[in-house]
Amino acid sequence: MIHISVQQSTIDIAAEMTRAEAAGAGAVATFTGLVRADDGVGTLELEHYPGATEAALLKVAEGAVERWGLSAAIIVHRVGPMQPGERIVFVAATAAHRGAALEACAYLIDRLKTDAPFWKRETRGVTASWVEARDVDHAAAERWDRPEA
Amino acid sequence: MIHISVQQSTIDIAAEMTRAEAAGAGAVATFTGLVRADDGVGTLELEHYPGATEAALLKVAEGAVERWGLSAAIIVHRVGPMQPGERIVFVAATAAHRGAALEACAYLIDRLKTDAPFWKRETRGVTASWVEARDVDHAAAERWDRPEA
Amino acid sequence: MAKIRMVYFAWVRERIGTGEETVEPPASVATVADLVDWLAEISVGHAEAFENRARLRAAVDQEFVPLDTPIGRAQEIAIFPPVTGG
Amino acid sequence: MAKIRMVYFAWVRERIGTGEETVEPPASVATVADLVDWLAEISVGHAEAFENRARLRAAVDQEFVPLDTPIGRAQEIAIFPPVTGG
Repeated sequence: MIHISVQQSTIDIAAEMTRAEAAGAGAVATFTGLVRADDGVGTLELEHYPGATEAALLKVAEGAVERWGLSAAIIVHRVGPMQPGERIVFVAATAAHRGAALEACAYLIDRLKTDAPFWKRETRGVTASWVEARDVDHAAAERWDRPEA
Repeated sequence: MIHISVQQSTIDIAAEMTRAEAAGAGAVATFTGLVRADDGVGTLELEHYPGATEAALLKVAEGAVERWGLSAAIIVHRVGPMQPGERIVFVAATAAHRGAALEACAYLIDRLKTDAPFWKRETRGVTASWVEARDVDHAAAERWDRPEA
Repeated sequence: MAKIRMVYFAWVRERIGTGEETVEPPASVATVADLVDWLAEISVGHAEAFENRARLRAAVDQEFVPLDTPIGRAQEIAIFPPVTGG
Repeated sequence: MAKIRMVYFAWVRERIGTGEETVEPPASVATVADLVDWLAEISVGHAEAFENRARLRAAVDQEFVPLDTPIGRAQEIAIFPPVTGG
Protein backbone atom coordinates (compact mmCIF):
# COMPACT_ATOMS: atom_id res chain seq x y z
CA MET A 1 0.00 0.00 0.00
CA ILE A 2 1.32 3.39 -1.02
CA HIS A 3 -0.32 6.60 0.10
CA ILE A 4 0.88 10.00 -1.13
CA SER A 5 -0.71 13.31 -0.17
CA VAL A 6 0.29 16.91 -0.86
CA GLN A 7 -2.15 18.96 1.15
CA GLN A 8 -3.04 22.39 2.54
CA SER A 9 -4.70 20.89 5.63
CA THR A 10 -2.90 19.85 8.81
CA ILE A 11 -1.51 16.32 9.11
CA ASP A 12 -3.61 13.90 11.16
CA ILE A 13 -1.07 11.49 12.68
CA ALA A 14 -3.68 9.15 14.18
CA ALA A 15 -5.39 8.71 10.81
CA GLU A 16 -2.07 8.14 9.02
CA MET A 17 -0.96 5.59 11.65
CA THR A 18 -4.23 3.69 11.21
CA ARG A 19 -3.49 3.55 7.50
CA ALA A 20 0.10 2.37 8.12
CA GLU A 21 -1.02 -0.31 10.58
CA ALA A 22 -3.86 -1.64 8.42
CA ALA A 23 -1.32 -3.63 6.42
CA GLY A 24 -1.19 -6.15 9.31
CA ALA A 25 2.61 -6.27 9.61
CA GLY A 26 4.57 -5.98 12.85
CA ALA A 27 6.64 -2.81 12.59
CA VAL A 28 5.89 0.83 11.73
CA ALA A 29 8.59 3.52 11.68
CA THR A 30 7.65 7.15 11.17
CA PHE A 31 9.32 10.51 10.79
CA THR A 32 7.59 13.85 11.36
CA GLY A 33 9.15 17.19 10.44
CA LEU A 34 7.90 20.23 12.33
CA VAL A 35 8.20 23.98 11.89
CA ARG A 36 10.70 24.70 14.65
CA ALA A 37 9.20 26.80 17.41
CA ASP A 38 12.53 27.79 18.90
CA ASP A 39 14.45 29.74 16.27
CA GLY A 40 12.43 32.88 15.61
CA VAL A 41 10.49 31.85 12.50
CA GLY A 42 7.05 33.46 12.44
CA THR A 43 5.53 31.78 9.38
CA LEU A 44 6.82 29.10 7.04
CA GLU A 45 5.41 28.88 3.53
CA LEU A 46 5.80 25.85 1.30
CA GLU A 47 5.63 26.21 -2.49
CA HIS A 48 5.59 23.15 -4.74
CA TYR A 49 5.34 22.01 -8.36
CA PRO A 50 1.84 20.53 -8.71
CA GLY A 51 1.82 17.24 -10.56
CA ALA A 52 5.59 16.83 -10.53
CA THR A 53 5.55 16.78 -6.70
CA GLU A 54 3.14 13.86 -6.46
CA ALA A 55 5.06 11.95 -9.14
CA ALA A 56 8.37 12.50 -7.31
CA LEU A 57 6.92 11.37 -3.97
CA LEU A 58 5.37 8.29 -5.59
CA LYS A 59 8.77 7.37 -7.06
CA VAL A 60 10.44 7.72 -3.64
CA ALA A 61 7.74 5.56 -2.00
CA GLU A 62 7.88 2.91 -4.72
CA GLY A 63 11.66 2.74 -4.35
CA ALA A 64 11.32 2.07 -0.62
CA VAL A 65 8.57 -0.54 -1.05
CA GLU A 66 10.65 -2.44 -3.58
CA ARG A 67 13.96 -2.21 -1.70
CA TRP A 68 12.65 -3.21 1.75
CA GLY A 69 9.56 -5.25 0.80
CA LEU A 70 7.32 -2.85 2.73
CA SER A 71 3.64 -3.57 3.21
CA ALA A 72 2.96 0.18 3.44
CA ALA A 73 4.72 3.45 2.58
CA ILE A 74 3.11 6.79 3.36
CA ILE A 75 4.25 10.31 2.51
CA VAL A 76 2.15 13.32 3.51
CA HIS A 77 3.54 16.81 2.85
CA ARG A 78 1.89 20.12 3.56
CA VAL A 79 1.98 23.12 1.25
CA GLY A 80 0.95 26.72 1.86
CA PRO A 81 1.49 28.80 5.00
CA MET A 82 2.09 27.18 8.39
CA GLN A 83 2.95 28.19 11.93
CA PRO A 84 5.74 27.16 14.36
CA GLY A 85 5.03 23.78 15.89
CA GLU A 86 2.93 22.56 12.96
CA ARG A 87 3.79 19.40 11.03
CA ILE A 88 5.36 19.96 7.61
CA VAL A 89 5.89 16.36 6.62
CA PHE A 90 5.04 12.85 7.82
CA VAL A 91 6.46 9.62 6.41
CA ALA A 92 5.82 6.06 7.54
CA ALA A 93 7.17 2.64 6.57
CA THR A 94 5.47 -0.62 7.59
CA ALA A 95 7.33 -3.93 7.42
CA ALA A 96 7.40 -7.36 9.02
CA HIS A 97 10.50 -6.49 11.06
CA ARG A 98 11.85 -3.33 12.62
CA GLY A 99 15.16 -3.16 10.76
CA ALA A 100 13.41 -2.81 7.40
CA ALA A 101 10.85 -0.33 8.75
CA LEU A 102 13.50 1.91 10.36
CA GLU A 103 15.82 1.95 7.34
CA ALA A 104 13.00 2.52 4.88
CA CYS A 105 11.68 5.41 6.99
CA ALA A 106 15.10 7.10 6.90
CA TYR A 107 15.25 6.51 3.13
CA LEU A 108 11.82 8.09 2.58
CA ILE A 109 12.69 11.33 4.35
CA ASP A 110 16.27 11.51 3.02
CA ARG A 111 15.18 11.10 -0.62
CA LEU A 112 12.17 13.38 -0.22
CA LYS A 113 14.50 16.18 0.92
CA THR A 114 16.42 16.16 -2.38
CA ASP A 115 14.05 14.58 -4.91
CA ALA A 116 10.72 16.35 -4.40
CA PRO A 117 10.03 19.89 -5.72
CA PHE A 118 9.19 21.83 -2.55
CA TRP A 119 10.58 25.22 -1.57
CA LYS A 120 10.40 26.77 1.88
CA ARG A 121 10.11 30.49 2.58
CA GLU A 122 10.56 31.68 6.16
CA THR A 123 9.28 34.92 7.61
CA ARG A 124 11.21 36.28 10.62
CA GLY A 125 9.78 39.56 11.82
CA VAL A 126 9.27 41.58 8.62
CA THR A 127 11.88 39.71 6.57
CA ALA A 128 10.91 36.84 4.27
CA SER A 129 13.64 34.67 2.78
CA TRP A 130 13.88 31.44 0.79
CA VAL A 131 15.53 28.64 2.73
CA GLU A 132 18.85 27.56 1.20
CA ALA A 133 19.40 23.90 0.29
CA ARG A 134 21.91 22.16 2.53
CA ASP A 135 24.81 20.04 1.26
CA VAL A 136 24.25 17.66 4.17
CA ASP A 137 20.86 16.74 2.69
CA HIS A 138 22.50 15.65 -0.52
CA ALA A 139 25.03 13.57 1.40
CA ALA A 140 22.18 11.92 3.33
CA ALA A 141 20.25 11.12 0.15
CA GLU A 142 23.29 9.84 -1.71
CA ARG A 143 24.29 7.33 0.96
CA TRP A 144 21.36 5.18 -0.24
CA ASP A 145 23.00 4.93 -3.67
CA ARG A 146 26.25 3.45 -2.35
CA PRO A 147 26.58 -0.31 -2.82
CA GLU A 148 27.24 -0.90 0.89
CA ALA A 149 24.18 1.05 2.01
CA MET B 1 11.70 15.44 28.58
CA ILE B 2 11.55 11.72 29.29
CA HIS B 3 8.25 9.86 29.47
CA ILE B 4 8.10 6.16 30.39
CA SER B 5 4.90 4.16 30.70
CA VAL B 6 4.25 0.46 31.31
CA GLN B 7 0.50 0.08 30.91
CA GLN B 8 -2.42 -2.32 30.50
CA SER B 9 -4.36 0.17 28.39
CA THR B 10 -3.99 0.63 24.63
CA ILE B 11 -1.40 3.07 23.30
CA ASP B 12 -2.75 6.46 22.15
CA ILE B 13 -0.40 7.53 19.33
CA ALA B 14 -1.94 10.99 18.93
CA ALA B 15 -1.44 11.77 22.63
CA GLU B 16 2.13 10.48 22.60
CA MET B 17 2.96 12.49 19.47
CA THR B 18 1.61 15.64 21.10
CA ARG B 19 3.95 14.94 24.01
CA ALA B 20 6.90 14.34 21.66
CA GLU B 21 6.20 17.52 19.69
CA ALA B 22 5.72 19.75 22.72
CA ALA B 23 9.48 20.02 23.06
CA GLY B 24 9.46 22.51 20.14
CA ALA B 25 12.23 20.86 18.12
CA GLY B 26 12.09 20.08 14.41
CA ALA B 27 12.23 16.30 14.09
CA VAL B 28 10.32 13.40 15.65
CA ALA B 29 11.10 9.76 14.78
CA THR B 30 8.90 6.98 16.11
CA PHE B 31 8.74 3.20 16.10
CA THR B 32 5.59 1.19 16.81
CA GLY B 33 5.58 -2.58 17.32
CA LEU B 34 2.31 -4.38 16.62
CA VAL B 35 0.95 -7.84 17.33
CA ARG B 36 1.21 -9.32 13.84
CA ALA B 37 -2.19 -10.09 12.37
CA ASP B 38 -0.87 -12.34 9.63
CA ASP B 39 0.85 -15.28 11.29
CA GLY B 40 -1.84 -17.15 13.19
CA VAL B 41 -1.38 -15.71 16.69
CA GLY B 42 -4.70 -15.49 18.54
CA THR B 43 -3.62 -13.70 21.70
CA LEU B 44 -0.31 -12.27 22.84
CA GLU B 45 0.35 -11.84 26.55
CA LEU B 46 3.10 -9.67 27.97
CA GLU B 47 4.56 -10.39 31.41
CA HIS B 48 7.03 -8.02 33.04
CA TYR B 49 9.05 -7.37 36.19
CA PRO B 50 7.30 -4.46 37.93
CA GLY B 51 9.71 -1.82 39.18
CA ALA B 52 12.70 -3.26 37.33
CA THR B 53 10.94 -2.69 33.99
CA GLU B 54 10.40 1.02 34.54
CA ALA B 55 14.00 1.42 35.77
CA ALA B 56 15.37 -0.38 32.70
CA LEU B 57 13.28 1.73 30.29
CA LEU B 58 14.33 4.93 32.04
CA LYS B 59 17.99 3.94 31.66
CA VAL B 60 17.50 3.28 27.92
CA ALA B 61 15.75 6.65 27.47
CA GLU B 62 18.39 8.54 29.46
CA GLY B 63 21.12 6.92 27.38
CA ALA B 64 19.47 8.17 24.18
CA VAL B 65 18.85 11.69 25.48
CA GLU B 66 22.47 12.02 26.51
CA ARG B 67 23.98 10.49 23.38
CA TRP B 68 21.91 12.43 20.81
CA GLY B 69 20.99 15.55 22.82
CA LEU B 70 17.29 14.78 22.45
CA SER B 71 14.65 17.22 23.63
CA ALA B 72 12.25 14.30 24.21
CA ALA B 73 12.41 10.51 24.55
CA ILE B 74 9.24 8.46 25.01
CA ILE B 75 8.82 4.75 25.69
CA VAL B 76 5.35 3.25 26.15
CA HIS B 77 5.04 -0.52 26.52
CA ARG B 78 1.88 -2.54 27.06
CA VAL B 79 1.59 -5.48 29.43
CA GLY B 80 -1.18 -8.08 29.82
CA PRO B 81 -3.21 -9.72 27.06
CA MET B 82 -3.54 -8.18 23.61
CA GLN B 83 -5.00 -9.01 20.22
CA PRO B 84 -3.55 -9.13 16.68
CA GLY B 85 -3.14 -5.64 15.23
CA GLU B 86 -2.81 -3.97 18.63
CA ARG B 87 0.21 -1.87 19.54
CA ILE B 88 2.71 -3.53 21.89
CA VAL B 89 5.27 -0.78 22.08
CA PHE B 90 5.76 2.82 20.97
CA VAL B 91 9.01 4.79 21.17
CA ALA B 92 9.72 8.35 20.02
CA ALA B 93 12.79 10.55 19.83
CA THR B 94 12.61 14.33 19.31
CA ALA B 95 15.66 16.28 18.18
CA ALA B 96 16.61 19.45 16.31
CA HIS B 97 17.59 17.46 13.20
CA ARG B 98 16.37 14.27 11.58
CA GLY B 99 19.64 12.31 11.72
CA ALA B 100 19.70 12.42 15.53
CA ALA B 101 15.97 11.65 15.84
CA LEU B 102 16.15 8.65 13.48
CA GLU B 103 19.25 7.15 15.08
CA ALA B 104 18.01 7.66 18.62
CA CYS B 105 14.66 6.05 17.72
CA ALA B 106 16.46 2.92 16.44
CA TYR B 107 18.58 2.90 19.60
CA LEU B 108 15.51 3.09 21.86
CA ILE B 109 13.81 0.06 20.31
CA ASP B 110 17.01 -1.95 19.87
CA ARG B 111 18.06 -1.53 23.50
CA LEU B 112 14.55 -2.03 24.84
CA LYS B 113 14.44 -5.44 23.10
CA THR B 114 17.40 -6.75 25.10
CA ASP B 115 17.53 -4.58 28.23
CA ALA B 116 13.95 -4.49 29.54
CA PRO B 117 12.35 -7.40 31.44
CA PHE B 118 9.33 -8.28 29.29
CA TRP B 119 8.33 -11.77 28.20
CA LYS B 120 5.86 -12.60 25.43
CA ARG B 121 3.56 -15.60 25.39
CA GLU B 122 1.66 -16.40 22.20
CA THR B 123 -1.51 -18.44 21.90
CA ARG B 124 -2.08 -20.15 18.55
CA GLY B 125 -5.29 -22.16 18.55
CA VAL B 126 -5.17 -24.09 21.86
CA THR B 127 -1.38 -23.98 22.22
CA ALA B 128 0.34 -21.32 24.34
CA SER B 129 4.11 -20.89 24.10
CA TRP B 130 6.73 -18.45 25.33
CA VAL B 131 8.42 -16.55 22.53
CA GLU B 132 12.13 -17.38 22.23
CA ALA B 133 14.70 -14.59 22.34
CA ARG B 134 16.40 -13.97 19.00
CA ASP B 135 20.19 -13.66 18.56
CA VAL B 136 19.55 -10.97 15.96
CA ASP B 137 18.12 -8.74 18.69
CA HIS B 138 21.36 -8.96 20.64
CA ALA B 139 23.36 -8.13 17.54
CA ALA B 140 21.12 -5.08 16.94
CA ALA B 141 21.50 -3.87 20.53
CA GLU B 142 25.25 -4.44 20.62
CA ARG B 143 25.97 -2.39 17.50
CA TRP B 144 25.35 0.72 19.63
CA ASP B 145 28.28 -0.27 21.87
CA ARG B 146 30.80 -0.33 19.03
CA PRO B 147 33.04 2.74 18.85
CA GLU B 148 32.12 3.42 15.20
CA ALA B 149 28.37 3.27 15.86
CA MET C 1 10.62 25.35 -33.00
CA ALA C 2 7.37 24.63 -31.14
CA LYS C 3 6.02 26.61 -28.23
CA ILE C 4 7.25 25.67 -24.74
CA ARG C 5 5.40 26.29 -21.50
CA MET C 6 7.93 27.64 -18.99
CA VAL C 7 7.20 27.30 -15.26
CA TYR C 8 9.19 28.94 -12.47
CA PHE C 9 9.27 28.44 -8.71
CA ALA C 10 10.48 30.14 -5.51
CA TRP C 11 12.97 33.00 -6.06
CA VAL C 12 13.27 32.21 -9.77
CA ARG C 13 9.53 32.88 -10.04
CA GLU C 14 9.78 36.03 -7.91
CA ARG C 15 12.69 37.54 -9.89
CA ILE C 16 11.08 36.84 -13.25
CA GLY C 17 7.81 38.20 -11.94
CA THR C 18 5.61 35.35 -13.16
CA GLY C 19 5.20 31.64 -12.46
CA GLU C 20 4.43 30.71 -16.02
CA GLU C 21 4.91 31.90 -19.60
CA THR C 22 4.92 30.48 -23.11
CA VAL C 23 8.04 30.98 -25.21
CA GLU C 24 9.14 30.13 -28.75
CA PRO C 25 12.95 29.88 -28.79
CA PRO C 26 14.87 29.76 -32.09
CA ALA C 27 16.10 26.43 -33.49
CA SER C 28 19.64 27.16 -32.21
CA VAL C 29 18.42 26.56 -28.63
CA ALA C 30 19.19 22.84 -28.20
CA THR C 31 19.57 22.22 -24.46
CA VAL C 32 18.00 23.52 -21.24
CA ALA C 33 21.20 25.52 -20.65
CA ASP C 34 20.83 27.11 -24.11
CA LEU C 35 17.24 27.97 -23.22
CA VAL C 36 18.34 29.62 -19.96
CA ASP C 37 20.96 31.67 -21.88
CA TRP C 38 18.34 32.75 -24.40
CA LEU C 39 15.73 33.58 -21.71
CA ALA C 40 18.29 35.65 -19.76
CA GLU C 41 18.24 38.15 -22.64
CA ILE C 42 14.45 38.66 -22.51
CA SER C 43 14.22 40.95 -19.45
CA VAL C 44 16.09 42.25 -16.43
CA GLY C 45 14.03 39.90 -14.27
CA HIS C 46 15.06 36.87 -16.30
CA ALA C 47 18.69 38.00 -16.21
CA GLU C 48 18.57 38.32 -12.42
CA ALA C 49 16.80 34.98 -11.95
CA PHE C 50 19.38 33.18 -14.09
CA GLU C 51 22.44 35.09 -12.86
CA ASN C 52 24.06 32.10 -11.14
CA ARG C 53 23.56 28.97 -13.24
CA ALA C 54 25.04 26.76 -10.50
CA ARG C 55 21.99 27.55 -8.34
CA LEU C 56 19.45 26.54 -10.99
CA ARG C 57 17.73 23.18 -11.37
CA ALA C 58 15.40 22.04 -14.15
CA ALA C 59 12.67 19.61 -15.07
CA VAL C 60 11.65 18.69 -18.60
CA ASP C 61 8.04 17.55 -18.83
CA GLN C 62 8.10 17.14 -15.02
CA GLU C 63 11.23 14.91 -14.98
CA PHE C 64 14.24 16.32 -13.10
CA VAL C 65 17.19 16.67 -15.47
CA PRO C 66 20.68 18.22 -15.62
CA LEU C 67 20.90 21.58 -17.41
CA ASP C 68 22.78 20.10 -20.38
CA THR C 69 19.78 17.93 -21.28
CA PRO C 70 18.48 18.38 -24.86
CA ILE C 71 15.06 20.01 -25.02
CA GLY C 72 13.81 17.68 -27.76
CA ARG C 73 10.04 17.97 -28.13
CA ALA C 74 9.46 19.16 -24.56
CA GLN C 75 6.11 20.78 -23.84
CA GLU C 76 6.81 22.00 -20.29
CA ILE C 77 10.14 23.09 -18.86
CA ALA C 78 10.56 24.17 -15.23
CA ILE C 79 13.44 26.22 -13.83
CA PHE C 80 13.83 26.52 -10.05
CA PRO C 81 16.29 26.68 -7.13
CA PRO C 82 17.55 23.53 -5.33
CA VAL C 83 14.61 21.99 -3.48
CA THR C 84 14.13 22.47 0.28
CA GLY C 85 11.14 20.40 1.33
CA GLY C 86 10.74 17.93 4.17
CA MET D 1 22.73 -16.05 55.82
CA ALA D 2 19.79 -13.64 55.59
CA LYS D 3 16.51 -14.34 53.88
CA ILE D 4 16.25 -13.65 50.15
CA ARG D 5 13.07 -12.88 48.25
CA MET D 6 13.17 -14.92 45.02
CA VAL D 7 11.09 -13.78 42.03
CA TYR D 8 10.51 -15.78 38.85
CA PHE D 9 9.08 -14.89 35.46
CA ALA D 10 7.70 -16.53 32.30
CA TRP D 11 8.46 -20.27 31.96
CA VAL D 12 10.77 -20.22 34.99
CA ARG D 13 7.77 -19.09 37.06
CA GLU D 14 5.49 -21.65 35.44
CA ARG D 15 7.83 -24.60 36.01
CA ILE D 16 8.51 -23.66 39.62
CA GLY D 17 4.80 -23.13 40.17
CA THR D 18 5.09 -19.76 41.89
CA GLY D 19 6.22 -16.25 41.01
CA GLU D 20 7.72 -15.54 44.39
CA GLU D 21 9.16 -17.29 47.45
CA THR D 22 11.46 -16.51 50.35
CA VAL D 23 14.53 -18.70 50.81
CA GLU D 24 17.39 -18.95 53.31
CA PRO D 25 20.37 -20.54 51.55
CA PRO D 26 23.39 -21.80 53.55
CA ALA D 27 26.54 -19.67 53.80
CA SER D 28 28.24 -21.80 51.13
CA VAL D 29 25.98 -20.23 48.50
CA ALA D 30 28.14 -17.31 47.30
CA THR D 31 26.98 -16.45 43.77
CA VAL D 32 23.72 -16.41 41.83
CA ALA D 33 24.89 -19.60 40.07
CA ASP D 34 25.43 -21.28 43.48
CA LEU D 35 21.92 -20.20 44.46
CA VAL D 36 20.46 -21.71 41.28
CA ASP D 37 22.32 -24.98 41.99
CA TRP D 38 21.00 -25.02 45.55
CA LEU D 39 17.42 -24.16 44.50
CA ALA D 40 17.46 -26.91 41.83
CA GLU D 41 17.57 -29.44 44.70
CA ILE D 42 14.43 -28.08 46.40
CA SER D 43 11.75 -29.54 44.09
CA VAL D 44 11.16 -31.19 40.73
CA GLY D 45 9.72 -27.88 39.51
CA HIS D 46 12.87 -25.98 40.46
CA ALA D 47 15.01 -28.69 38.84
CA GLU D 48 13.03 -28.38 35.59
CA ALA D 49 13.09 -24.59 35.61
CA PHE D 50 16.86 -24.53 36.08
CA GLU D 51 17.68 -27.48 33.81
CA ASN D 52 19.53 -25.44 31.21
CA ARG D 53 21.61 -22.72 32.88
CA ALA D 54 22.51 -21.15 29.53
CA ARG D 55 18.87 -20.11 29.14
CA LEU D 56 18.67 -18.36 32.52
CA ARG D 57 19.14 -14.68 33.25
CA ALA D 58 19.23 -12.97 36.64
CA ALA D 59 18.75 -9.67 38.43
CA VAL D 60 20.06 -8.85 41.90
CA ASP D 61 18.02 -6.16 43.62
CA GLN D 62 16.51 -5.34 40.20
CA GLU D 63 19.91 -4.90 38.48
CA PHE D 64 20.61 -7.29 35.58
CA VAL D 65 23.75 -9.32 36.34
CA PRO D 66 25.69 -12.34 35.02
CA LEU D 67 25.04 -15.62 36.90
CA ASP D 68 28.52 -15.62 38.45
CA THR D 69 27.74 -12.41 40.38
CA PRO D 70 28.21 -12.66 44.18
CA ILE D 71 24.94 -12.47 46.11
CA GLY D 72 26.36 -10.20 48.78
CA ARG D 73 23.58 -8.72 50.88
CA ALA D 74 20.95 -9.00 48.18
CA GLN D 75 17.33 -8.74 49.28
CA GLU D 76 15.63 -9.65 46.01
CA ILE D 77 16.95 -12.00 43.33
CA ALA D 78 15.08 -12.65 40.09
CA ILE D 79 15.61 -15.62 37.76
CA PHE D 80 14.00 -15.57 34.30
CA PRO D 81 14.44 -16.47 30.61
CA PRO D 82 16.07 -14.11 28.09
CA VAL D 83 13.75 -11.13 27.61
CA THR D 84 11.45 -10.85 24.58
CA GLY D 85 9.70 -7.48 24.81
CA GLY D 86 9.27 -4.77 22.23
